[in-house]
This record gives sequence, structure tokens and C-alpha cells, in this order.
Amino acid sequence: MATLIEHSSILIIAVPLLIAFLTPLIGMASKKARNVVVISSLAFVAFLVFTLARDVILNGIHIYTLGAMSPSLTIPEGIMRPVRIILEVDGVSVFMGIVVAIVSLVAVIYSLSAMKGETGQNKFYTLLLLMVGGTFGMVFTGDLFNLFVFLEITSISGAALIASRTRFADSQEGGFKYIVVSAVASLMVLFAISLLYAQYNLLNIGALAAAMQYTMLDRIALVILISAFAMKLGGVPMHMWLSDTYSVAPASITVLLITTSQASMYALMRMCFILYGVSLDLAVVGWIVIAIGILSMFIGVTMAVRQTDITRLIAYNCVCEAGFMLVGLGVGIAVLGDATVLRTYGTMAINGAIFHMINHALFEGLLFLVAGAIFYRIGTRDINQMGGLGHTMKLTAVFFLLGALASSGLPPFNGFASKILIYESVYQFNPILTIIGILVSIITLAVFVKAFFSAFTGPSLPKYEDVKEVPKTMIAAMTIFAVIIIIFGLFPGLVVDWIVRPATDALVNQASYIDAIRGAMP
Amino acid sequence: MRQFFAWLFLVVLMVFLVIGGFKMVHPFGEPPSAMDQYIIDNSQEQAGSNNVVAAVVFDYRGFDTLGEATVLFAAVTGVMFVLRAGGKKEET
Amino acid sequence: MSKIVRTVANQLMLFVLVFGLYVIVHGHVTPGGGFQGGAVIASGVVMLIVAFGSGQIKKSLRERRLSVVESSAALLFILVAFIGIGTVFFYNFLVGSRIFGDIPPTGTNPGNIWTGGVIPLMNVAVGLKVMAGLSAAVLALALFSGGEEIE
Amino acid sequence: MAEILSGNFPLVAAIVLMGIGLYILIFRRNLIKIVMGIAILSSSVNLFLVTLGYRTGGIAPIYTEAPEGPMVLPVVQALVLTNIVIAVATSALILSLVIRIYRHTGSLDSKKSRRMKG
Repeated sequence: MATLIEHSSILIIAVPLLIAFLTPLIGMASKKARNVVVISSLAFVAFLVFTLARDVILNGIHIYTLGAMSPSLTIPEGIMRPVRIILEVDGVSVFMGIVVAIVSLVAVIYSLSAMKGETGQNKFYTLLLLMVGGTFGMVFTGDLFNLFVFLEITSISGAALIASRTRFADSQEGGFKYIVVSAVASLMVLFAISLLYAQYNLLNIGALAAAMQYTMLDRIALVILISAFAMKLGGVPMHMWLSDTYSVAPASITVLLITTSQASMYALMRMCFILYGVSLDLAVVGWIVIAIGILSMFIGVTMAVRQTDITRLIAYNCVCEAGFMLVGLGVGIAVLGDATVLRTYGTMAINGAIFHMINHALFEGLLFLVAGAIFYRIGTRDINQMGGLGHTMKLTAVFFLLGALASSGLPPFNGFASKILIYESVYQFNPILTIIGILVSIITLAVFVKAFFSAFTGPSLPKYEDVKEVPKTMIAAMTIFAVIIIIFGLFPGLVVDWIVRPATDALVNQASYIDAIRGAMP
Repeated sequence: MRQFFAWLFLVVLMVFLVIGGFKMVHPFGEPPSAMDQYIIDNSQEQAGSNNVVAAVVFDYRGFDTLGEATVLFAAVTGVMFVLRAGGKKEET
Repeated sequence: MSKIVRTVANQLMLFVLVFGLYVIVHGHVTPGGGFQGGAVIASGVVMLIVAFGSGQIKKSLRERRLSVVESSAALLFILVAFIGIGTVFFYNFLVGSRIFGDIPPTGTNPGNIWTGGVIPLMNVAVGLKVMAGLSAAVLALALFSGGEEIE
Repeated sequence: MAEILSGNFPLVAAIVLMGIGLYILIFRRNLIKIVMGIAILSSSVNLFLVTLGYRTGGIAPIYTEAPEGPMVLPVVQALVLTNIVIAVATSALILSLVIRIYRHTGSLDSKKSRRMKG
């Protein structure tokens, strides 16, 4: 067991990749075997993630040096800096790992029946596993260039999966848009990495953070990094691609796309808090992030009001919710330098933002799965053509209502638990931001109530009379999300104590991240 | 209007980067090289390879190469997936 | 294409293959390696596609078979990395052993192919993978543009 | 001036190339040209990286029959090798998507297709 934990961080990344390489070969022999292998490997990975998370939260940062004589030998003899690629797993990483593990398992279970009858299923599952492995790699790695490589893996497999319904033109266009945006964003990331490399001759995040001088060139790199990752997560000046891609992808893929966007947000946090840390112009960067967040909230919700396409509506809601997280993070960055303020409300704001990340993945995931279920049965995404679906698809209607209420931040669901943390802390920073946030939440509620009534209530339309409830595996996938949403809503304190607070501590404590690299010096 | 802002963005970005390239990067031909010099000195002994780049690609940064191979695998699978015949088979 | 082009392409393919294999196998001693050699062979395949047309090539080189080769090569690569997990993932466990285990003298030397540990194995795996992958991608694009169905 | 030109001129060349790539991405509407823009952007980053690793009078970092002289930095070369393969993979996937879009809409103009801007 000790060896398993020692190697677990690499196994979590490598097992999905290994199974992805195997999937085409198994799939040729037997479809059932392929499905079993895919699900069991992801379950095994989820198990590893939970054991690793327990270990990291109890015993501190987990280090794994690839290709060295021993995993903890970060710095070889005769040189004072890391040479090999190092995986560095701290509280935030395992938090993101938990999100990805849950969501990927649900996505595969949902795909089992949602993809039934489509051609090219072997390749579908291969790409899905690659995307999961890439996301794990993004959140676990401690090396900048490695981060870039995994970013590319997720974006390429993601683009192919978005385009998977080849009979519709708009899904191809969504895939095209996604890959162009990701390619440009990741090339900008690479350019910023090369600027950092040029000055310090380092690629390791912890070592770079220790060496950081914050010269003009570093500032240019920071601006490029922030804008590139903001582009990948759909922050407002570059949000146009998000609704186009989320709305055309199959529902199970959209759920995974949310987690890859959040991995980009994780990378943004990693850059701001760990790589640059207190050497930043904290107030300026904090306010830039807050401004992106407020704009995302505002534009996301106003665009959502106008949509008649249910998935585009949810996608704009995603932009809006990402705004909440950015505001929380921005407040955290702005007060990072002041220890007393940080203790009074700074950590609370970061807690709220991080807790909102997992909640966001859960309720937006549930909403997208519901939209996918409706599309699976009636073949349209237009709200105006729906009506009376609640009579035949009772469970689906309940799930939609659950997701919508959680998303608008009503108690007792999980969205409330995290939004209240953000509201309280941001109010002490600047009351106007909180008022905007509450207003946006109310409009979100109105949007979803309207959508719910026009889609699910009313007399059942004659053309949808023989619509049945969706297959059992899809119901099972949605149930997993719904149950977690309710549990998180009822016991938010436990969740915050167990997984959110360690993540926040890891973020605000730049020194421990750096020491973990130095710690094993010979 | 949109064109104007795009031009403005492009010009400002380029001016910044050109100044950065001229003034702030180390002089051409004299890079800081602590990590790279270590690899150059030790690759023959540690990785047994005369070709230092091969030692970096497959030993020191082998994990990147795994990622790179995965990217290529994903792209080829993606090409075949996107260009595959047929959408949904008839449900039977 | 005309008969001259086809004949020349046919004859050239042999040299392209030999050169590509040389670049792959000597990757740890001379400039080159798996990616470069694989790309050389794949460009040879592209030359054949241009000369003979994708329909003709399809009869002898199915993209389904190519993707099997690609998967197996990727598996070989990741398995070699996995064997190192006795110490650490990606550990170069063959340096100093009897297979590819010689250590070259420090400094300039004439070169010895029996060195490099796992590097030659990984070069071969990556070479096969790049060759099969790029050929499959180009073949799929060519077939689809020619209006034929794929799988 | 001569000093500047001999100094960091290669880096500036890389940045100008990057400007060309971004110009194409922002102002061109043809889908194939967008693919080209990404390729140019990628090449500019590669050029930038390789230039960073150059040492005056340097030789290739390969010990087999090596001449005298300092070796250029190997890590950047490995990074560029990775990035080249990634660029190839990206272009292949984008081209396949472009072919599909062309089949559906019969046009390569991004304005013609329904939801595409930029």
C-alpha cells in the first residue's frame, strides 16, 4: 500500500493513457470487454485519487521525480536546481483531481447508452480517456512545459470529441473553433514559458518561484499567461467560443469540457499564487481578475436571457458562474500580501471560489446531462418546441429543477453554500461586488424558471406523446450528480473542512511549495 | 471599429514584445545555462547517450515525450474519428 | 501520375525506408531519432500516395491496420516507461545492464550503438508510431477528399 | 544600431513572425489561412526557443565525432521537437475539420458558416 501511494500520482496520469492505447485493440475483439475495461480503469483511477488525496491532506505535499533514482530525489548532486520533470501534488491538485475523477466516471457511465448506435465508439472512448488523462496531467504536474503538453492533449482530444456528431455542420464548426482558440492560447502559454526560461534557465514551477525577480520580462510573461488561460476558461473578452462549443458537443463531453476549463482556472491560480506569489502587484492583478469576473457574470447572464437553445442557455450560465469564481479569486489575490486581512476574509474568499469550482462542475454537469437527455429523446434543443415533457420524463424534470436551483444559489443546495462564502467575504472587500453578484443570481433563477416552465410543464404535446424516460445508465449518471449536490448542500462545513481548506492553505502558502522541491536536497 | 481595435491590439503587443526582445532578453549567444550545462556534462554517464538531445527527449524529459506521442495519437485518432463514415446507425 | 513518376517513386521508396530506419536506429548516437525517422518514412508513404493515388494505396495499406500498428507502438513506449516503475516511472533501467548498457567514454568519441539504455527501444517505438500515425492521418485525409468512405 | 542588429536580431525576427501569424488569425476569414496562421505562430515560437539556446560558436550537442567548441543548449531543442510534433498534430486535426465543414457548407469562408466569427 505504501508503494502504491508513493507511485499513485504517476499512475493516475499513466493508467488512463495506457488504457487509451489499449482501447482500440480491445474494441476490435469485443465491445462489452472494452466498456468494462474503460469503466473499471476509471474507477481504479478514482480510487487512487481518493487515497492520494487522503495522504496529501494528512501528510503534506507529494513529490514524484520522474526518471530519478528515487521519487523524492528532486535535485541531483552537483547542481542546485531540479533537472528532471517533477510531479508536485498539493492540496489544490488533489482537489482538482477529485473533481476530475468524479466527473469522468459519470461521463463514461452516461455515454454508455447515450452513444449507443453511433459509429466509431472505439475512438470515442479512446479520446475520452486521453482527455481525462490529460486533465489529470495538467493538475498534477509541477513543470511548466509539461503543463503545456497536457494542455495540448486535452484540447486536441476535446476538439475531436466536440465534432463527434459528424452529421451536423455546427458541431464541426464548434470543434474548429475550440481547436483554434486552444491552439492560439497554448502557443501563447509556450511563448510565456520561453520568456521565463530565457531568464532563469528553469522550467520547474517551484524553482522558478524561488528564483523569481519580477522583472519587466516577467510582467510581460504574466500578462500573456493570464490572458491565455482566461481565453481557455472562457473569461469575458474571449467568451464567444464557449457557447458555440458547449452547445454542440455530446452532453457527456460537455461535462468533461467544464473540467478542462476548470483545469485552466487551476493553472491560472497556480501561476498567480505560486509562481508569482507575493512578488506581484497584488492589487492591480487582483482587480484585473475581479474585472474579468464581473464582466463574465454580467455578460453571461444577459446573454443567457436571450437564448432559446437550452444548451446555449446553460453554456452562458457557465460563463456567468466562472465569473463568481474569478471574483472570489481576485479578492484573494488582492489581499494576499496583508496577513491580517487575509485571515479575516481573504482565505474565505478563496475558499468560496474553490468550493464553487466543484459545485459548478456538479450542477452545470447535471444541467448539461439533462439537456443531453432531452436531446436524446426528442432530437431538438429549442426550448420553444418543447412542452409538457414533465409528464413523461419525470425524473429528468426533477434533476433539471435541482440543477437550476443549485445554480441560482438557493438553499439548501450546494450552490448556496459556496456563493454565501463568496458574498460574505467580498462584501467586506467591496460591497458593490456582492450586490452585483446577488442580482446576477436572481436573474439566473428567473432564466431557469422560465426555461423549466416552457420545457417541462403545460399540456403534453401530441408529437411527444410516446417519449419515454431515458435509459437506466443515463438516469444513474444524473443521480450520482444529484446525490452529491444534495449532500454538499446539507453538509457544506464538512466538505470545506476536508478538501477545500487544505486547497486554500496550499494556495496561500507559496513557501511550502518551494520547500517541497528543496526539501529532498542531498 | 472592430478592425481598429484589432489593429491597436496587434501594434501595441508587437511594440512591447520587440522592445522586450531587444532590451530584456539576455544577449544573443550567451544564455544562462546552469541546467543545460549539467545535462551536457552528465548525459553520457547517466543516460549513456552520445546524443544529448536524445538523452533529454527520452530520459531527462521523457514524460514530455510520452505526452507528445499521446498528442500525435490523439490527433490521428481524432482525424479518423472526425472523418468516419455515417452518423448514427439505425436503431434496431 | 505518369508511369515514369510511378516507377521512380517505387524505386525511391526502398531508399527512403532504409534511410528512415537508419535515422531511427542510430537516434542515440547521431543526429536524428524516432520522430525524425518516422517522419521520413511517412513522407515516403505520402510520396507513394501522390504517385499512385489513394485508392491504389488503400488496397495494400489499410488505415485500420496502420492504427493497430500505432496503438501497439504507443503501448510499447508506455510499457518501457512502466517497467522502470520498480524504481521510478521512466527510470532508465538498462544503463549498465547487458542490453544497450555500455557507457560511452566521456567527451568526444567515435560512437557506439550498444549504448543508451532504454533510449534505442523508445526510439524504435516512437519511430513506428510516428510512421504509422502520420501515414494513417494523411491516407485518411486523402481518401476522404477523394470521396471514399473510411471505416 | 549595428550593435542592436547583431545583438538580439534573431529574437526580433521571431517576434515579427509572430506578428504576421497573429495578423492572419485576426484579419483573414479563409479557414485554410487560419490553419496557416496557426502554423506560422507555432514556427515563430519555435524560432524564438531555438534562438534562446544558441551559444556563440556553438556546436550541436552530440558527442559522436564532435569538433571543438561549446555545445548549444539541448533542452530547448527537445522542447522545439515536442512543439513541432504538436503543431503537426494540430494542423492535421484542424484540416480534417475544415474538410468536414467544406462538405457541409460548400464554402471556406468563416463568415458564410452560421456561427463563426474570427
